[in-house]
Amino acid sequence: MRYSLLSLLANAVSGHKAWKPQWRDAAPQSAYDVVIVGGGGHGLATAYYLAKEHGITNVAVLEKGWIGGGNVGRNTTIIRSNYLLHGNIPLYELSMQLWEKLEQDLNYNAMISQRGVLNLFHSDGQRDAYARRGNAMRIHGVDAELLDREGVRKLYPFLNFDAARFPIQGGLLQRRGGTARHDAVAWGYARGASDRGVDIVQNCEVTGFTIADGRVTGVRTSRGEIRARKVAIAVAGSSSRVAAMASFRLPIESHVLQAFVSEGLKPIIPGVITFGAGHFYISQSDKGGLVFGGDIDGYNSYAQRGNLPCVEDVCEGGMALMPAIGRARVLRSWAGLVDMSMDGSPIIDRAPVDGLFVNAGWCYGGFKATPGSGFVFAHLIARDAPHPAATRFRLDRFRTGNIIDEKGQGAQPNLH
Amino acid sequence: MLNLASKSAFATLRSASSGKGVVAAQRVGMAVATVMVRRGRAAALADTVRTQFGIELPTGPHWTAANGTMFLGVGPGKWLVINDAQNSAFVQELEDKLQGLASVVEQSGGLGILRLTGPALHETLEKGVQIDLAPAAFPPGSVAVTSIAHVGATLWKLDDAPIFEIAVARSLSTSFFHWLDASASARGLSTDDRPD
Amino acid sequence: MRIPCPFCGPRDAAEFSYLGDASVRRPDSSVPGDGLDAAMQVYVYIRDNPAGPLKEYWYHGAGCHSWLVVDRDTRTHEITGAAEAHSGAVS
Amino acid sequence: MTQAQRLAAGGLVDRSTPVSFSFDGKPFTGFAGDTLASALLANGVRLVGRSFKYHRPRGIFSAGPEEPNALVELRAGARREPNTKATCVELYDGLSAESQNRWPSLAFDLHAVNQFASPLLVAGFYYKTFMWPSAFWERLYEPAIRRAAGLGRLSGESDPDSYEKATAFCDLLVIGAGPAGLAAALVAGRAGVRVILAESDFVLGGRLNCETHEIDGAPGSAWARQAEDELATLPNVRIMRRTSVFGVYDGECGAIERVADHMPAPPEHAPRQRLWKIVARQTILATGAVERSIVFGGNDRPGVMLGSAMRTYVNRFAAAPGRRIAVFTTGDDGWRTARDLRTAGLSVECVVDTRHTIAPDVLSLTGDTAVYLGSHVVDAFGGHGLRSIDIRDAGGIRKRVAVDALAVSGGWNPDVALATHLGASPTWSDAKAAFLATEPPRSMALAGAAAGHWTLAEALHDGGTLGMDAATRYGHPQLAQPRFRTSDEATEVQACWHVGGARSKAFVDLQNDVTDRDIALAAREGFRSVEHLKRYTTLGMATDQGRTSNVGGLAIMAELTGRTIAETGTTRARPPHIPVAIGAFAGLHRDTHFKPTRLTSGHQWATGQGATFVDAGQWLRAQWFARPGETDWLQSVTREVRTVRSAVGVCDVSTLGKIALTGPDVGTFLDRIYINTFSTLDVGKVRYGVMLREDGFVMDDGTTARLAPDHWMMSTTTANAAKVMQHLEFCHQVLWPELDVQMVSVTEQWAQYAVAGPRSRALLQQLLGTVADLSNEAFPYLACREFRCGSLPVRLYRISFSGELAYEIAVPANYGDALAQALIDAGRDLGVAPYGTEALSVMRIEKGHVAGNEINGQTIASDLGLGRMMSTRKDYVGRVMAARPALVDSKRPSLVGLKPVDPAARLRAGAHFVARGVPASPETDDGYMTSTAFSPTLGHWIGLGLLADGPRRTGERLRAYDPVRAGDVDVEVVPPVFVDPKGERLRA
Repeated sequence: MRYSLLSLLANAVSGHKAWKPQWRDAAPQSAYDVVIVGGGGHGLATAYYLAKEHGITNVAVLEKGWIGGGNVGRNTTIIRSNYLLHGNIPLYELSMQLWEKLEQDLNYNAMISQRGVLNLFHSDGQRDAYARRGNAMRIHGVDAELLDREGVRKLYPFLNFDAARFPIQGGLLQRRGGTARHDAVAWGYARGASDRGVDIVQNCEVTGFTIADGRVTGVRTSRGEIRARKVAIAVAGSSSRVAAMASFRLPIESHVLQAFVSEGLKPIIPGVITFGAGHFYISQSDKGGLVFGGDIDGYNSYAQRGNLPCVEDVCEGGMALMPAIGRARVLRSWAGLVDMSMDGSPIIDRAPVDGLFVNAGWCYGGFKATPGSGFVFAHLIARDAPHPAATRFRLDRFRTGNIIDEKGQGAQPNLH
Repeated sequence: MLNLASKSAFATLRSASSGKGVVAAQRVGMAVATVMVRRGRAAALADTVRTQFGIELPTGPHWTAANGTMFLGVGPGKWLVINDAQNSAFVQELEDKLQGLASVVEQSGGLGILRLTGPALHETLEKGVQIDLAPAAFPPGSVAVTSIAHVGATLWKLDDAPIFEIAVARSLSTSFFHWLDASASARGLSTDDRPD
Repeated sequence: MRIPCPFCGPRDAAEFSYLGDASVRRPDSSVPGDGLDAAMQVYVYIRDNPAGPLKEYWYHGAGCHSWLVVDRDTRTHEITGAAEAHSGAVS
Repeated sequence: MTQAQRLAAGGLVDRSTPVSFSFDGKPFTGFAGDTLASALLANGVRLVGRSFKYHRPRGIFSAGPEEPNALVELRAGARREPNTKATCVELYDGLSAESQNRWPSLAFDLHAVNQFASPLLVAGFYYKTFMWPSAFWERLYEPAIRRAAGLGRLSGESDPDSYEKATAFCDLLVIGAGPAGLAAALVAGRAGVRVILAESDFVLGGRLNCETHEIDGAPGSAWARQAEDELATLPNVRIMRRTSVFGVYDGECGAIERVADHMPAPPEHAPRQRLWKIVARQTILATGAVERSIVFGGNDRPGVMLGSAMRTYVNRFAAAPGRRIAVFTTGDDGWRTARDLRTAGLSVECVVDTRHTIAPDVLSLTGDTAVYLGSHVVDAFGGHGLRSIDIRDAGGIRKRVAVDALAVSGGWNPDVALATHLGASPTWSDAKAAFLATEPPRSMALAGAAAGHWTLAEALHDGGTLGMDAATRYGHPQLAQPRFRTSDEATEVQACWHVGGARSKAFVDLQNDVTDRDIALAAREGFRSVEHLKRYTTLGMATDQGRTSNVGGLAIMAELTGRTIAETGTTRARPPHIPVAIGAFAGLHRDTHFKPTRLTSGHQWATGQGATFVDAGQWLRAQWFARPGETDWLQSVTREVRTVRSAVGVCDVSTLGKIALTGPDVGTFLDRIYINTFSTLDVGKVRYGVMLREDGFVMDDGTTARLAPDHWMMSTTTANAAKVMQHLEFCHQVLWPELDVQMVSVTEQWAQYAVAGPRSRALLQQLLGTVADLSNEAFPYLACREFRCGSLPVRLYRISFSGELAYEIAVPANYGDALAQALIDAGRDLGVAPYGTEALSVMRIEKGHVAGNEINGQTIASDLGLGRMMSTRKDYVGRVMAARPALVDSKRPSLVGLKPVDPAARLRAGAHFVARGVPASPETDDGYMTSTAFSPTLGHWIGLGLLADGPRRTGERLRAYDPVRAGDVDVEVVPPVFVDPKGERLRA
């Protein structure tokens, strides 16, 4: 059923009894053209674009739990394409362009809200680094503005300008950046894919791959064996574990990233603010909660929960940036498992097994990349060649030295 | 001839509160050095320290002292040595005595050291030290290298009164003092500047 | 998390820096050989990243400055032991 | 004002201490010992708030942190606290509270019009509309939604109160001082166990204060006072009142102590709140249970209240929730409510029980009250307050009963969230009709109602037993476990989640306005997993954290989908267990104290010289020293550079990292650390070195001096000092422990000043006199020496960052301030001036020295023109990886100098290089400007940059593309050394 104000009105009259499941809760069939492991944002988007862009609809998305239960539903909902390096910008900008028409494309309101993403700087050196980044963005046709202190003050007069340890000197603003309703992204893609014939199979855990003569032939699951001509892995957080089932290793560690939401409040923060000196970022949801976060906890973890020192760090950053939030209360914290790659950038490539594809290593960037990641991954799977916006996310870059290290931190995942 | 005046790390810091919940006295004029054992010379070093200083070299986070010289264990094979005899040649003498057994590195100017006492001391330290300082867990003789309100600190307990001493990097003395003053303010911090 | 530093005793994890998997061994780069480049690449970049017990490097930078090898379970964060990374470094 | 609804007698409030307060500007009086909620009830205030979505009138529903309705903005001005639960606010004199989420007033709220649109505003309606045209989302729909949503308002002002953090240690942490917790603390405490007893409330006792139980012949509340008095005498027991444990983390619990929230403002020197980390070897969770509601029509009307809350208001606060009250219950508990209401002299109109048979002793609790068995309350009516209810009896007959309050008892949910923060989810028990924490963390045990043991006798027994266990475990003498005498009570309950057939809306989640129909819609649309249900309907995501809604919601989903509750499962509880102020997590670390500030020993001196300071990591460094008449920084910096280039300047370089390396193997060690060789360095000499990360990229650079055969002094950049120390210690302790090397940071020990300029030698000679021979022969470029002036140790290095004849002189830091002044005094006749980091930076750019802008973690040695330093005769960290194909590609962006084609043009770092006449594109982007400065020496701006194939492009003209700032500047590629390329000055 197509969603519209009209259909909503019609259903309201009939007591909303006529709505159908937003996606089919399919039972697995014995064989597919493509099996996608992981029913998160990237997996669902990949399925959607396989169907829509490449006409490949004999596809199953296998999810061990319920769709959207991983990072697509555990992030701080920020979308942006304010990256520095040529390897990264095209993908995130492709993603941004897909965000901009996603709702009409999916016929699903994911509340894409382009209220602006501001990265603050606090010194001349940081200003120049942001100028370098902003210029790189402009070179790629991405919007970027460098604001001075007064420019920032005009947007966010309530920030701590006067009594700060690291006074705000300005910021890099991407007006097209903003937020999206994260769960709705997963559901919208699921609905779109399902409508095009993709099987979305929940509670179906992949336990192994079947490989013959160096080529993948299917997967073993908790609901039986499924044959597939191609298998794609999109299981950020668990990439290493799934890769190990196909006997290859990745330059990835799994880390825990916490996020926080406050009690609901009347609007106070219009856009997204990133406080570089404090490892803190914040926005306010449409429902009124302040949504904020900071760095990863910094140690390998599969526990999907973090610890108090990181909570303190994040809130210290928040209070340094805007002491007006002191009396707002943290309502809930949660944590996601993030793939921290060795250079801080993702891997979208063929795996060392024929017919097997891997999409992993998203670090902090996974949610904002969802549409783009799905788009280019579908391209890679369908055409067996990388999409032009994703040519550099190769597994062999660590061997060749063509690494994509935005922060310059080197091979230490917890520092990216 | 170069003749310079010395200025201690906490020289200019005064409490904003009144009261004597915590009394902080700056220790000045002490000779301080880091002593690090040379490879394979631990036993010989312990012998020499015993004979030269009458001190049983601590092997863990503890201090032992004799005749105005204190060896504080701050890491495996590493000690902070403090001498309060106002002897500017102490570190050189120490180096000479431990020649070949340990490396001796002068730190006399790099630290600010406070002696802390007072009835509110425990509740004040609790606000920054994330180590159990109860008498049973941290008896006199204990040493801890830790972090207090993001400032690195070495603290040790002299007796059960309790008397604590805390050493912090000179550059961070202002930030450390802010923590101390704020944390003790409910019952007051007084700074006692007399050298002991 | 409280990490039982062998020298200092149990300390808040915030006093430590993390370096990850301690089971990787640095190839002897002073000995040239055909496999050196590949071995070094594995050492620098490739990790098992297990869900379960892991030996990992923690550096007690705010304490005794020891590099530790800590036994920790990445599923539960339970720590079952910690030792100085190389006891041969001193004594 | 009279307290019209205050009962004439009873309660634990202090009637001798009246307390004035206001709500929505209207003055009221309560008593000490009241909460805001009890005082409002005592004053007959029933309408307290408006709901989130439909703006329906709401009253007080509970008596604790489970409150979904009675949220207020507490206090005014900068202290305004939105979304404060009236049920948790301890009344204080002068308290002012405002209702929230209503306009223009609580009684007349225009947003209540939403109710008429409610057929549209079902769960997830917004996913289906507001999409056309797409630009309207940000412009129209979203702003309207944002304005309507949210609850209370932040003040927008800086929080004026302070917060503290503290850490406490104990053997046994008892969370909750109800009967189970008190018993545990008493037994363990008496035996000598180190106990912390944490209680959210301002009095101990928990439900003992709210019920009419007796223990050992005394009223429960009196027994609690006695227990509290005894615990207070035990030195090994610490009682933490007003302290809520909000999270269980690895190895510690987080708790929040409301130090001054019961006062108009914190007293001087007192924080508002204190964040505790409690490190306990063992924890007893004695948090009790939260009563459940029942979903029926109009179950949100002001006057509908949890039965246990009614008992609390009547027994503890002597406040009447109504005068004509009905009870709707699914178990024995409701009957006790009826009994207590009657005992208090209130009229109980009827008891409606969903069960058909009731034990006789339970039936007898309510005397002659009308009883409806096997019956349900179907609907409740009344706008701003309950007026009547419709009962459907066992025969299906509906009957309307006029009441002004309704007690609802739907059974109990053990408060087990803290037992699940570390992992295992709670499991459903059919026997208890509740989720139980069957797998708490290893160091945690549950007691009393939290464990599903509903009766007082069980709670006391649990507490006593676990207290004994702790005594045994921690080696304390065994005492006989005391027996607490009390009566047992009936606790039968039959789960009933949902009453069908209502005309009014039936709410599952009162605060987020989630109705039974929303749950049905979610089921219909496939959101059947509990997590999907939660996310699609927002069930349980309100400020009450789902305490009164979660279980009911998932039970209804279970019914709808034909699954058991056990199969349906529950969502995972996340910390914090109660909402905690962001300020409390930050403690002292806000404003200028966000991070520590490091000051050099010459900071005061620099301040006296008129320095402007700049952040360099945690350090403050003098950026420039403005002189009278200088109106902008460039004037000051230009003068400072000219002074150094023509005379002599003094700059504080103490912030550079300094690491003392000692031992016989340091030379070998440094050879493996640096790309160039150090083992050959003579004593008394200094060498510049570059070190790589293991991945081949440059980590840091600096000079290392050999002061003695086995004593070396390494300098690092200010930014990387700690990182280099960590790296060196890793290399030594982990990679090469066989080397006899010791190392320690001496950054703090030495105050160090650069003395630079053609007259620097004269200045130092003036300062040092005959102590040191500074002639070029005795002390050439890259020499170092350590000597004493009297008893003062002095270190002198002949190194130069400015490119001039220059020295760095170091003394112990306690002499740093005096040395700075002595240098200025000694140089007065030579025209000396202090210079700051800005002039330092100008001169290093003039000399083409790389710094942090170039060593940014993305460059390799050859990018920086340092490739020739990479030794081919030895191994070092990073050597192998630096040889990867992409890192030896000669087309990599490499260091060049840049000058503007138009000498008046200004250069800016961050501009990208693009060939002239072609559009800027990823293909034409050839690199970027890393550092720029106005060169007083050359009289125009200069820059350093990383340019693809750079060194071969000298003379080429390019566009410095800078759209985010001034625009484009044409530049010419030049060699990176602008001043004295042959290095004659520094050897002079």
